Amino acid sequence: MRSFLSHKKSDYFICAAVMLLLSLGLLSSNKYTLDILITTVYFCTIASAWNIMCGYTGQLSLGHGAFLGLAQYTSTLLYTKMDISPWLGMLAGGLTAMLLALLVGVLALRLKGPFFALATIALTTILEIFAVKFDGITGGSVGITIPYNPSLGNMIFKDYQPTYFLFLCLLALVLLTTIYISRSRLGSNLVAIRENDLTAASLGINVFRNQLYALMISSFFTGVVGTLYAQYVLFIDPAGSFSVIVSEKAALISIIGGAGTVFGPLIGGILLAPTEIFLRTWLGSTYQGAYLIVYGVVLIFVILTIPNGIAGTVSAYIRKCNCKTEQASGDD
Amino acid sequence: MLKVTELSTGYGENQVLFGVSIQIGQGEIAGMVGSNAAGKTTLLHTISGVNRVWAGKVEFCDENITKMTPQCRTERGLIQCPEGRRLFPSLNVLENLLIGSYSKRAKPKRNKSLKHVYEMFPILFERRYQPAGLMSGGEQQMCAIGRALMGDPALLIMDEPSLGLAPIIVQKVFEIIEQINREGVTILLVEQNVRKALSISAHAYAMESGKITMHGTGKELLQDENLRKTYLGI
Amino acid sequence: MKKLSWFLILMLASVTVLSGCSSSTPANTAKPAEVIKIGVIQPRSGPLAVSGEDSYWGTKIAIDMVNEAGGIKGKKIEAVVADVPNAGAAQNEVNRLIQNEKVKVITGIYGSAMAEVAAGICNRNEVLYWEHISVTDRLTKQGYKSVFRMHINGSLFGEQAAQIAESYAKKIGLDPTKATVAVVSENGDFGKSIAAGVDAYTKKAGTKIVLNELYDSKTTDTSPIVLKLKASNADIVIATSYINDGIDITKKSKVLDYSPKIFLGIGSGYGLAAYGKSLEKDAEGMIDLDPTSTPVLKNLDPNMAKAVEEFQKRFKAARGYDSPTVGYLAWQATWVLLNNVIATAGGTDNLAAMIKAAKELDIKVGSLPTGAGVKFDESGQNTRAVISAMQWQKGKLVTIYPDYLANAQGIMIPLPAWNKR
Amino acid sequence: MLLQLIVSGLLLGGIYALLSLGLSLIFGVSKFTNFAHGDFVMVGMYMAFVSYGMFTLTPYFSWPLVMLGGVGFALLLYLVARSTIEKSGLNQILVTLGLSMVLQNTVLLFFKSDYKSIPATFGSSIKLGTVFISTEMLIAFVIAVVITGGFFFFIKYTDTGRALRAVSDDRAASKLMGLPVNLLDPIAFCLGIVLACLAGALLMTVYPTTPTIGSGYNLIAWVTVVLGGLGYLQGALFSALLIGICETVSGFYLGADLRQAVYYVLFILVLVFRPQGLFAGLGMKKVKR
Repeated sequence: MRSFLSHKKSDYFICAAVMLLLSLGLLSSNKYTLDILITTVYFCTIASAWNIMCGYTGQLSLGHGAFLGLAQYTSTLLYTKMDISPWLGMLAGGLTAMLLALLVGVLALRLKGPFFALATIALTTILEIFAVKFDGITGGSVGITIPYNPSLGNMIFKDYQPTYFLFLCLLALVLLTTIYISRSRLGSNLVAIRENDLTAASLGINVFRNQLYALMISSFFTGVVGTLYAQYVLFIDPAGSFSVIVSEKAALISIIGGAGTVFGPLIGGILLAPTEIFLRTWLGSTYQGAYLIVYGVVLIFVILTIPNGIAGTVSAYIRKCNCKTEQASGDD
Repeated sequence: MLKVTELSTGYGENQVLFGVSIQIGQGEIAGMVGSNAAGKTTLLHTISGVNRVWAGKVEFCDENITKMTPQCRTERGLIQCPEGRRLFPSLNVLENLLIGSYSKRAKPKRNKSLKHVYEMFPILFERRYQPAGLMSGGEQQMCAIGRALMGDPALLIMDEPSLGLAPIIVQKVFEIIEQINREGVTILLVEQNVRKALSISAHAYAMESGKITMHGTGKELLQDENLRKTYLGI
Repeated sequence: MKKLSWFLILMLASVTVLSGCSSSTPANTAKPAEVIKIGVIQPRSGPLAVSGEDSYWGTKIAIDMVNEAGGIKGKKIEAVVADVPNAGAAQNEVNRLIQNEKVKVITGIYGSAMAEVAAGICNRNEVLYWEHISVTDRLTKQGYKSVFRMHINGSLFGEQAAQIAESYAKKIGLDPTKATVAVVSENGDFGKSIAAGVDAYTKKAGTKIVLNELYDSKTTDTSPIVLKLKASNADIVIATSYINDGIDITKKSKVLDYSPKIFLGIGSGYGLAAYGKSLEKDAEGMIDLDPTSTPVLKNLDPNMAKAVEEFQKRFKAARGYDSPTVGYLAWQATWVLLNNVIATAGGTDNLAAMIKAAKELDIKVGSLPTGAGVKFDESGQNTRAVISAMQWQKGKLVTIYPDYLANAQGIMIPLPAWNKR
Repeated sequence: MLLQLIVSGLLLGGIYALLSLGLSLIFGVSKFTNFAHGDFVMVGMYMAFVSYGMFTLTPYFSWPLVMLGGVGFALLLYLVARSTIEKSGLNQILVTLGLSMVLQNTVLLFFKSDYKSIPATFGSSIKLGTVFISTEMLIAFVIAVVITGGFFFFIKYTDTGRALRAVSDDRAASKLMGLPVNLLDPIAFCLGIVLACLAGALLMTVYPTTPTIGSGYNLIAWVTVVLGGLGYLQGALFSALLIGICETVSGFYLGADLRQAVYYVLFILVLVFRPQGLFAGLGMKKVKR
């Protein structure tokens, strides 16, 4: 546990390699391929943002949909009603998400395990109900269609490459932040809290404040990526924005990839997001729901057999190999 | 009756016991002393089967029980009265006692055992419908001992029975332990109250850092210079 | 560690190859010259799958029938089917159909969120989007050039519903300006847009709305809604519901002994087979406003009548029950799309020709099984879509309004008390 | 009107009690976080539907079949989840989320997505003063009360019931006392899931069902269990009735589209400010941990 959190240079190398590979997608002009890549990077980013809070503190949030939705509504309303550029709206959305995170944190962070998860689910559902109810502001359940006016200022583009590029930049930013945090005092505090919050507290770490910081940073990026996605799909509605399913996916991707590692959510996203799309395309139109059965079975299998996620398991395996070779050389 | 040979165990990657061997004869009181975190409770939990054995052997009545579940061990009369009493707070006193006689071994004798326990601790009869969590420490200890007795023990393991009790009650607890022993139950007693424990023990062990450092009769240990210095402050 | 990075790179490469495969194989095997490809998208998993599936079968049967009759100008229609349970999936699948399958026409979709996303992408990529069910007004108010909706929109739906209510009120001797109306609607886009339409019309007509209540269609117990209706004591109730809540509202009305003079249900909530099946004799006399699902074949053009009969037979064989309204809407929309738009334009290659063909359509009211005609306005909204009043009589739905679609007389108007039914 | 609302709410709450008792039991005994509980209610509804379809048994008579099926599904859950018991709660949540996905979509594959319902046996109501009581709901309520009574009798007076409560109180001590914990886990799972399935069968007499209906019941079950105090069975019973009443009353006075928001807000407030549950300390003992 302790050791797989230590960040070696090779971890950064892996991140850089994956990012480089992903950016090869910029050469494509096929919108379907780009859409798959954008969806993949979108989920990688959400999962990485989720990971900053939940992977490092062990608190399971199933309410990142609330941050995502709030930010999407903030930026979209600013754009459609007051004509404020989504570039600013993106920041505003991130900040509102952060404010919500502050509120959630102050109220709910002392809850543990399933109760934090349940509270965050309830919060998401409440926001969805309000978004439907106060239709004067939000447009109600019909949602909001963002008018298609391609320009850099509007963050709407004719082709998908610029959008994809923005997504990649954001993912890189989130990864860099994760790396920065994991090397900082905050990161080591968070890991200490996850391992044992009582011990951490006795070492003088302010458990609550550290978790709150992590939650706020995490929600900020969730909000920003939400805005980006809204400007890509050009449509938001309460059911899609304040969705528990998005939060569940972020958690699953992160945990299957390896929560608490820098590149775990990246691996999880790259594996799961396209898999889901392909399964839906292949099975979805012939057997209703069959792709979700496959998806569910795979998830159960992965969680039961490799609880540390792919990244955790793979690096544990490699460490074992390294140890052996070191021992062998030591014997000489 | 109980024979533990070269026992090693621990939690996760941390080894706690390093080759512990003890032996308890039929019908005696065996004492075990040692400072905090010496590994006493770990040893008892391993004997009861809650902890997995890494290496070594546990034999009970000439039967190898090293790999048995805790449940099988209670069926053979190996009963533990755990540290901190560990009563079930939302169950009432009677229910707590009945839990003690869940095993096939004890169930047929349930009514007899219950009568016996009530005779030994009249207070439990008075409070039989009271939630166990709402009683005083001494009463809770009585209840815990009663619950253990309900299991028809052949060997009763007692982990710190006097911990946190008022001196008068401590005295009473030790009287009870001797009484139980007189009725034919072998007892393994782990205590921090070293003087009292050693004075009633036929056989005693001292444990430090997961190893047995000393053993002999209770009197021998009580007179040992080192031990007196460490535990009795003399 | 190096091994790990190789592993990752391999993994990524395989994903890339996979996506490459899936995007290239179908394109290679298809022979674009001999078939006309049409994208068919519906939500077939997830919460909207019920009607999404019915809508899919309506479309599929229409395509099969056209193919069996020789296709269009000798070319067979190939349906490229996709499941779009949510807006994100719509984005992805529509892009796949356009980019990789090279379809030039997409039809669907039933769900409004997906419809909005799909319509936007189709318009940007110069692909014809042919919506057959979603009612959200906004779909055709975005200035899209290549987006058409065969079905009625929400506000017109509400308006026509209110008109029907008015005419029934007159029939039982209520003065429209003195009658009171209660509107309860599920709070999704369907209920809300209809409620708005009812509201607008009744304001014009001077009828008083005494209760305008929204509720969540996922609600498990509707007794508070029925009690509110009871407390409002309105003469006419217009209720927009999905099936779950529609059944429950009727059950709770009986349990709480509530019967207004006129109860008009709207949407699938009161018209699906499940409604009749689960309420049995309690469904008797309940009215559902929707395009009719019991067309009078003899009123139709003989060719159309024969086609509709064939459709009814096939739908029943495929799904095990008579087609609900959604099935007819999907079927007739696809039928018109294939026979009147694509056939006229000579294929799907020329978008301008298809748009022109669509705009020039002039099919008079009553020509299609649901009683609709086709005449698109500038925005692409069909102005000749109509709704009718259907009523449960002896366990079957019959059409009682308007007269040119009716195949039975309305009964139990005004509604008698429950113990007298 | 208020009286009518309270009566309707109580009847609804009676059925909610079954599902929350089951959840509370599993959480108490095995410390297992089941996020698929609502899906077992859905499964119960479908079993009742199938029994009606195949043997024309109404849920009042098909309960033995539903119970049998419930045991099967409980063992399935136990099989899948066994290795996560006593381990990280995170994995329990994720495994059950995955299981929920599998259950919903398997049902979808076999039964399609349309609403399934069975015709009402009575469909009438009884009038008491100004209050109307649905015959169906009343019977369901009475059955729920009988089952709940039986459940509490079992839990209170049998050896196994006592053992279950003991494990729920202190799992480690129960092991030390030689209670067969690895046998009691599946028993708790079976009881809990069977209760959920029975709740589903009873709900089937009044509501139609669809594969996705379970997630709503899952949240209701958790809200009830948290309001009642964790692992505290009587609390779950009272709060189920409370939630039932809360639903109908807030639905009437606040608007039917806000009713869920009301108990979710209540839920968060209780979690944050009264994590021991609403009823702890009101003359009822709370399990110490």
